[in-house]
Amino acid sequence: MTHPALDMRGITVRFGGILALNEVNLSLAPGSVHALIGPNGAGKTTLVSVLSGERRPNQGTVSLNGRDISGLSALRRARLGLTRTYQLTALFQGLSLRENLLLSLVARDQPSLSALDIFRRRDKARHAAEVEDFLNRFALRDKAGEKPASLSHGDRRRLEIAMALASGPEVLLLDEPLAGLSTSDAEALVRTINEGIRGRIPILLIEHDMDAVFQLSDEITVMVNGTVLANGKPDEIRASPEVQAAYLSEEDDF
Amino acid sequence: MTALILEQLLNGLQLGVLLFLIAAGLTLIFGVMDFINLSHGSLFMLGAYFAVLFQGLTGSFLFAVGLAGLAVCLIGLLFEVLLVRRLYDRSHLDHVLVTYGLILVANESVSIVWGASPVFSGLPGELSGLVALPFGISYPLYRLLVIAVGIAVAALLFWLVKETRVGMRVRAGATNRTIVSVMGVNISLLFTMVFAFGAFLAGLAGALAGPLLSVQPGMGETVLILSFVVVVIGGLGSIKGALLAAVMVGLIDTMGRAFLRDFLSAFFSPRVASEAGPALASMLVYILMALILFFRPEGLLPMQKRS
Amino acid sequence: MMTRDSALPVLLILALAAGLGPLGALISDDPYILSIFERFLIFAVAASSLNLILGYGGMVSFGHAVYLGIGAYATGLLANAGYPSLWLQLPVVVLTSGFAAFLIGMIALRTSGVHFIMITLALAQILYYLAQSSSAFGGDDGMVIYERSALWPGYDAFDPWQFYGFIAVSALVLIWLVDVVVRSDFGRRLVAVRENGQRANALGFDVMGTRLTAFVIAGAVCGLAGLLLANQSEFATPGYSNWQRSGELLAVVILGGVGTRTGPVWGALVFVVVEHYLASVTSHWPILFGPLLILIVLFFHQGLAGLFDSLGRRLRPQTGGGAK
Amino acid sequence: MLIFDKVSAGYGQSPVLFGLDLDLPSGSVSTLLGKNGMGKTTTVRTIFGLTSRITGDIVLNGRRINGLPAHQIARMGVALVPEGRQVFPTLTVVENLVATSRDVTAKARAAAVQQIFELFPRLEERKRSYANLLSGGEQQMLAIGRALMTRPRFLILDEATEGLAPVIRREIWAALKRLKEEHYTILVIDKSLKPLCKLGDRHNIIRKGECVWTGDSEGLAQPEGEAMRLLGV
Amino acid sequence: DETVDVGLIFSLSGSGAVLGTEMQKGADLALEISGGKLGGLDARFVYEDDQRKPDVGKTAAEKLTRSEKVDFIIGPSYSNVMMAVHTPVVRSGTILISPNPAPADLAGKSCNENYFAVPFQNDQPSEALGLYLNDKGISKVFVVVPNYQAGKDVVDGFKRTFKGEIVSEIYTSLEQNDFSAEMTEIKSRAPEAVLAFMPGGLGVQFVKQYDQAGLKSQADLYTIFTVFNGVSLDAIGAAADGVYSVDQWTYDLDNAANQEFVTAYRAKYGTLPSNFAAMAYDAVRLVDGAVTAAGGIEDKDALRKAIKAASFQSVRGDFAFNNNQHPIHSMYLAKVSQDDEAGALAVKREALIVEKMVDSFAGDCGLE
Ligand SMILES: Nc1ncnc2c1ncn2[C@@H]1O[C@H](COP(=O)(O)OP(=O)(O)OP(=O)(O)O)[C@@H](O)[C@H]1O
Ligand SMILES: Nc1ncnc2c1ncn2[C@@H]1O[C@H](COP(=O)(O)OP(=O)(O)OP(=O)(O)O)[C@@H](O)[C@H]1O
Ligand SMILES: [Mg+2]
Ligand SMILES: [Mg+2]
Repeated sequence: MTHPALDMRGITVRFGGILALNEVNLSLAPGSVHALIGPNGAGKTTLVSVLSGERRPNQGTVSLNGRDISGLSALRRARLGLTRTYQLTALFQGLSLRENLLLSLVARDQPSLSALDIFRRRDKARHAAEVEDFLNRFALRDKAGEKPASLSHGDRRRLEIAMALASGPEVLLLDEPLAGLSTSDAEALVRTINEGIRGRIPILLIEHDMDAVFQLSDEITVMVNGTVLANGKPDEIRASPEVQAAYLSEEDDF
Repeated sequence: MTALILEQLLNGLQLGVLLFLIAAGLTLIFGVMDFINLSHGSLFMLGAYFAVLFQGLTGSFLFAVGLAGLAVCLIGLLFEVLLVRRLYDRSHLDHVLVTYGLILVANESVSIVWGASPVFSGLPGELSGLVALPFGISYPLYRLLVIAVGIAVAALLFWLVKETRVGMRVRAGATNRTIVSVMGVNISLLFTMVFAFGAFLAGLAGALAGPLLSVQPGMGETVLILSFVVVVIGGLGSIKGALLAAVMVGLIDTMGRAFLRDFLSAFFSPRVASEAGPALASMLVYILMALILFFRPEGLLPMQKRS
Repeated sequence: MMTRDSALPVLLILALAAGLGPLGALISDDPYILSIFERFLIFAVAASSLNLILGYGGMVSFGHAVYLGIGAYATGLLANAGYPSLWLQLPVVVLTSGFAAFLIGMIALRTSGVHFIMITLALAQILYYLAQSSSAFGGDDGMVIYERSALWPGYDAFDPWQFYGFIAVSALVLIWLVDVVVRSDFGRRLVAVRENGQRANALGFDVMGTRLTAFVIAGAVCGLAGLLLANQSEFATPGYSNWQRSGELLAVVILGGVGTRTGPVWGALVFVVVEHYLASVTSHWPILFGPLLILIVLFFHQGLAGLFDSLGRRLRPQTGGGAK
Repeated sequence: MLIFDKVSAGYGQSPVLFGLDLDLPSGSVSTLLGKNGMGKTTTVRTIFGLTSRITGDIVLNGRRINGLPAHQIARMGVALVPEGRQVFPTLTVVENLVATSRDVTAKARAAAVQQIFELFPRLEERKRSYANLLSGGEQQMLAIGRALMTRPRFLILDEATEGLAPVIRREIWAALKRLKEEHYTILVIDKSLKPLCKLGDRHNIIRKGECVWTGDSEGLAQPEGEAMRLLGV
Repeated sequence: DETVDVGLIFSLSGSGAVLGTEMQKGADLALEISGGKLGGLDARFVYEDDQRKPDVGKTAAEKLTRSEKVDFIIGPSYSNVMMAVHTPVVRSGTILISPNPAPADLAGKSCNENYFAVPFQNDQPSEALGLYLNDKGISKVFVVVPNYQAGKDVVDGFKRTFKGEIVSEIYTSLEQNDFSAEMTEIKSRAPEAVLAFMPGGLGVQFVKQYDQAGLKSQADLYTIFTVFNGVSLDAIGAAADGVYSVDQWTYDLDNAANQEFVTAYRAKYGTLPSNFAAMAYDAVRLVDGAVTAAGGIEDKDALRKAIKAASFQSVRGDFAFNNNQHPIHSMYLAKVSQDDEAGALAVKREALIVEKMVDSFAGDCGLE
């Protein structure tokens, strides 16, 4: 029997009086793209933080490929290949793009600190070609020597995703990866996911861009106010009147 | 015995409020505006010296205190316009080095003008008496006055920072100056004014503390560290926190000095107690800070995490 | 990655600076110049160790001088107890100051930003008061150290030239060591952690472990600076550990250029030499020194290292400038 | 309302805008389109004088505003919803709104805050919450509300719908439509072309710091048209 | 060559400058009075600032011995710097003369033929005070000192001689400037007398607050190194009136050398001289006398002998060196009161406590 890539049971998170997540169950099938949508403040990002281990839930368990990881720290989970992106980009501000990507590769190949690292300088050339490859794929080549602060918003968002991919994820948690990307760049990313990642790495995708969601996902979960409202195939979700009312809407219908 | 404890509690409170008064300007400049101003102590020192100077010139203590506050306010203004405003966008470390440089300048200037030794800073007769309080305590009138001023300043600041639009704008500007100015606020003027006001508070504190502390070059540095302690363990930018922290520090320090040795000698030999007691008493404030930051890394009543 | 890769610049500058002392001493026939340069070199070691955590690790320790004190007292106690051998003192100092750094780090690294500044200050002050009031170690009067470290038979620690050689070589080795760490894989992680702890953690870098390791290395190296200082001044005093001294170390690093590889050396050189010569001009020397610091911060973002870089670039005709 | 005449600007030494010409007529909705990194945000920053080496003329309501400090330009009725939200993290929702308000009396301010809450009920539920604890979309709502608090005549939205749920996005477009009907001048930067076509009067596409195409919604929407090609769709 | 080179290491900047500048005044005056010559030879003063930091003092000492190659070093101002400076200076063969600090160790087993202490041994004043209070029959004393080495020395000295009861001994922090808790404590213990050692700027505050707390009428305040003429008393003001101090010298001592000193000092600086200035003055006069007696500076042994013979007129009147090269002299009880002529408060001689007092460590010193 194959285990779900990620399985969460009864996740509950409270912020003071606010019940941000209420007994959420969700499971991510191996190799699938699973979209998580819902109104602002529904608890999507909070759920990602719970999965990545950055936030302890008040209740609930998480397992990765059948292994219970509820007790593991964010660090441990990251080393198991559970990789997330941030809705507000989190980059190494003082370092060049190239170095940002390089660090992701370092993290992939030698995540843990060894005593030798203190004196050793490993061959960077080994990673150089790969870095260039990522720079090209994400159209960041021209800016490779610059620091994130002097990038445009969209460029920064692309770097955010490139770094996540470069770190060799086993499971990807993408928090609004398309936000801020221009139409053509968004399309390019959708292509990258469809052609390069789908089927290999399971993805939990949070996104408000419905075109992309319906293009990409194998399954969709809709959350409202911290609870799961609906779960199903894209077509079922699109047809659900409840979801229509709570979340979906034709944007140019005003 | 109760009278003794009560009087020591009062001493602790008084020291705490004095500390708050000294730290008040710093809660604005450092806590709210996020500028590390090591020369806060120097402004404090200048306040004390100016008060001495003006008291000599005008003959009135209260008048001199006010004038000293204003004079330091002017210096703060100048200092903001010439130096500090270039540094808001720089790292904290740059603040540290520039204001460290200013400390050197301030201390030496003072010792060139007034000499290296303490100068006389006295109270007028009408403020120097003792007041009889319940439980047979008699307490210096002036110290009671300092408590009153400290509490008034705390209330004023709390209102200013927390309730007024100016306060909100300054807090906003501390994290994002550009956006505040894009929203139509003249943030550089606002910061200048707040800085000058912070300097005024430092000067006022110096003038008021003069008769209680020794007016001498370098007098700012010891209070500087304590002020930072107070601001940080109170929680950055929190006036309530700073007041609470100041009073805690004042009480701990005073009670430690007053009772720690006796307390220790109940458990240890007198030799050990008299060796360890005073050492522990000097450390108490720092132990308190380490403990508070260990268990509440953001301080007692933090405003909100930065960044 | 963060910096160019060879150790050459650091060593070159150091060799220059360390050579300047003897040269000056020879030319003016004045062995005292050696003393100033000894102080400079010791400061440079302490500042380099601080720069490791401050410049590369982003940890602003306001209590770094505490390791100077620990190193100096450990050395002094051993020497006065009849163990002057460097080969015994060295591991003891590394262990004690490293262990102290470990404990302080365990507590302080829970916090960040200004809270970190204050908690390192607090912990250092606690140790300072301990030393000040412990009459067993001479209290505030400090402790005279009657013997300098013994290296090998035939080495005369009280011969100015031999002693200077000891200090200079030790300083070179220690600064080089810090530089190796900075340029290592570990150094790269340290910078990553400084730049964004959240992201570093999400990538699987052990944030706490990395910081703590750097903190301990810096503490141990600074402890060794304390060993040198104890030898140089033949004295250990609580004053080595007070907050003013920690502040001075910070000032040296910032003055030189935070997170630059040569900064601490420049900073220490200027601090010690300028302080010394200004002080011989007027006893009010701080009034000249203060503005000097301010000007350097205002006009050179990267401290002295930045200043020399831009001078160098201007002097060097077009080659290498800009294009990588 | 606002005219860019051969405006060049950049960051530090590196130029980003190269002789940009723009005309944003009063009372209309204009858009600024282009791929990532083409200079849209830089244009907006240049309006407020937040870039360096600005040359050419920027004219607002007939007055040349080059060199004026940002707050004065804002006081001429320009409000910005900045890219990336940039709410004030250490202030609560209400404080974020009040801080930028230009109403003098507390009562007027409270009423204005209430209006914002009507537009975004979600914010009212979170009104005592510190802004950095809000969800991404909530922060975006706050950024829009904050700009409206300054009672602008000219509203600039730089990717203001990023991260908002479709229902909310629709609300925003509807609100902009109302503002347009009230003769506000509006400049929108956004990536969803459909609503922009419906709302916008005049579209400008910039590429590498130059305006390479200007036209109306019909021209923009043309399948296989020049505009679509420039946008890479 | 035939100039007398004297290096002077004082704390001239920072918090220690209170004492350092006083000493500088006294030393300058002494040189001026002898017309810029010492023992008839041209003299040169080289000042160094130790910032009250031991390692800085040590570097200064090295500069003076190695680079300036001075014949004598006078200084430093504080014990902690003395401990660091002592070894390198005496090792270099240069003669070190302390104008103020004289820690016990250096008077006892670590005494050295090249080291001379002019003013006293650190413990002496409090030892003398103990004797005095015994005589007066005072039996309950409250002791307040800062928690550092000199403070402990004072307490040790006091305990060595005082026979009554110490009702409480409080050690305050050196950085402390507000003594309200201590005042309350004193009040509650109701001692007959209080012994306070509050050097530098601390004394100003302590004495003022003692007065403010209304304690002056309850217990006599006996001080050591806490009040001194000029700046300190000016800063304290009327609160100092009636406070006692134990000193080996007061400005009103009746001897010719002292009168010459006080007159010259007042003429030059406009205030009465402090104890610190007087001792630095004495130190320079000591050098002057010794160079004369030794007939130059070439013969170090002769110089040391001449110094030990103390062939000069001390402002203290009676003065001689003990075997450990620390003074044998009288200790006085002094009291702060108005000096009509100067129109200022001054530390005035009140009573002679002991004559020809020797310190308690001379026995441990191996010197003859
Ligand atoms: N640290 C916190 N403290 C208090 N409340 C919080 C905190 N973090 C999030 N919240 C609240 O919890 C709710 C869920 O937030 P979350 O960020 O998970 O929403 P989201 O579904 O990602 O929304 P969006 O689509 O707008 O990004 C929000 O209402 C938010 O205000
Ligand atoms: N602070 C800065 N320093 C230096 N260069 C910058 C800075 N900000 C932006 N740039 C550069 O200016 C160019 C234009 O950036 P801008 O932010 O205006 O693009 P944009 O059109 O708004 O893109 P996006 O759609 O990604 O937001 C980009 O090439 C970017 O790298
Ligand atoms: Mg979210
Ligand atoms: Mg943009």
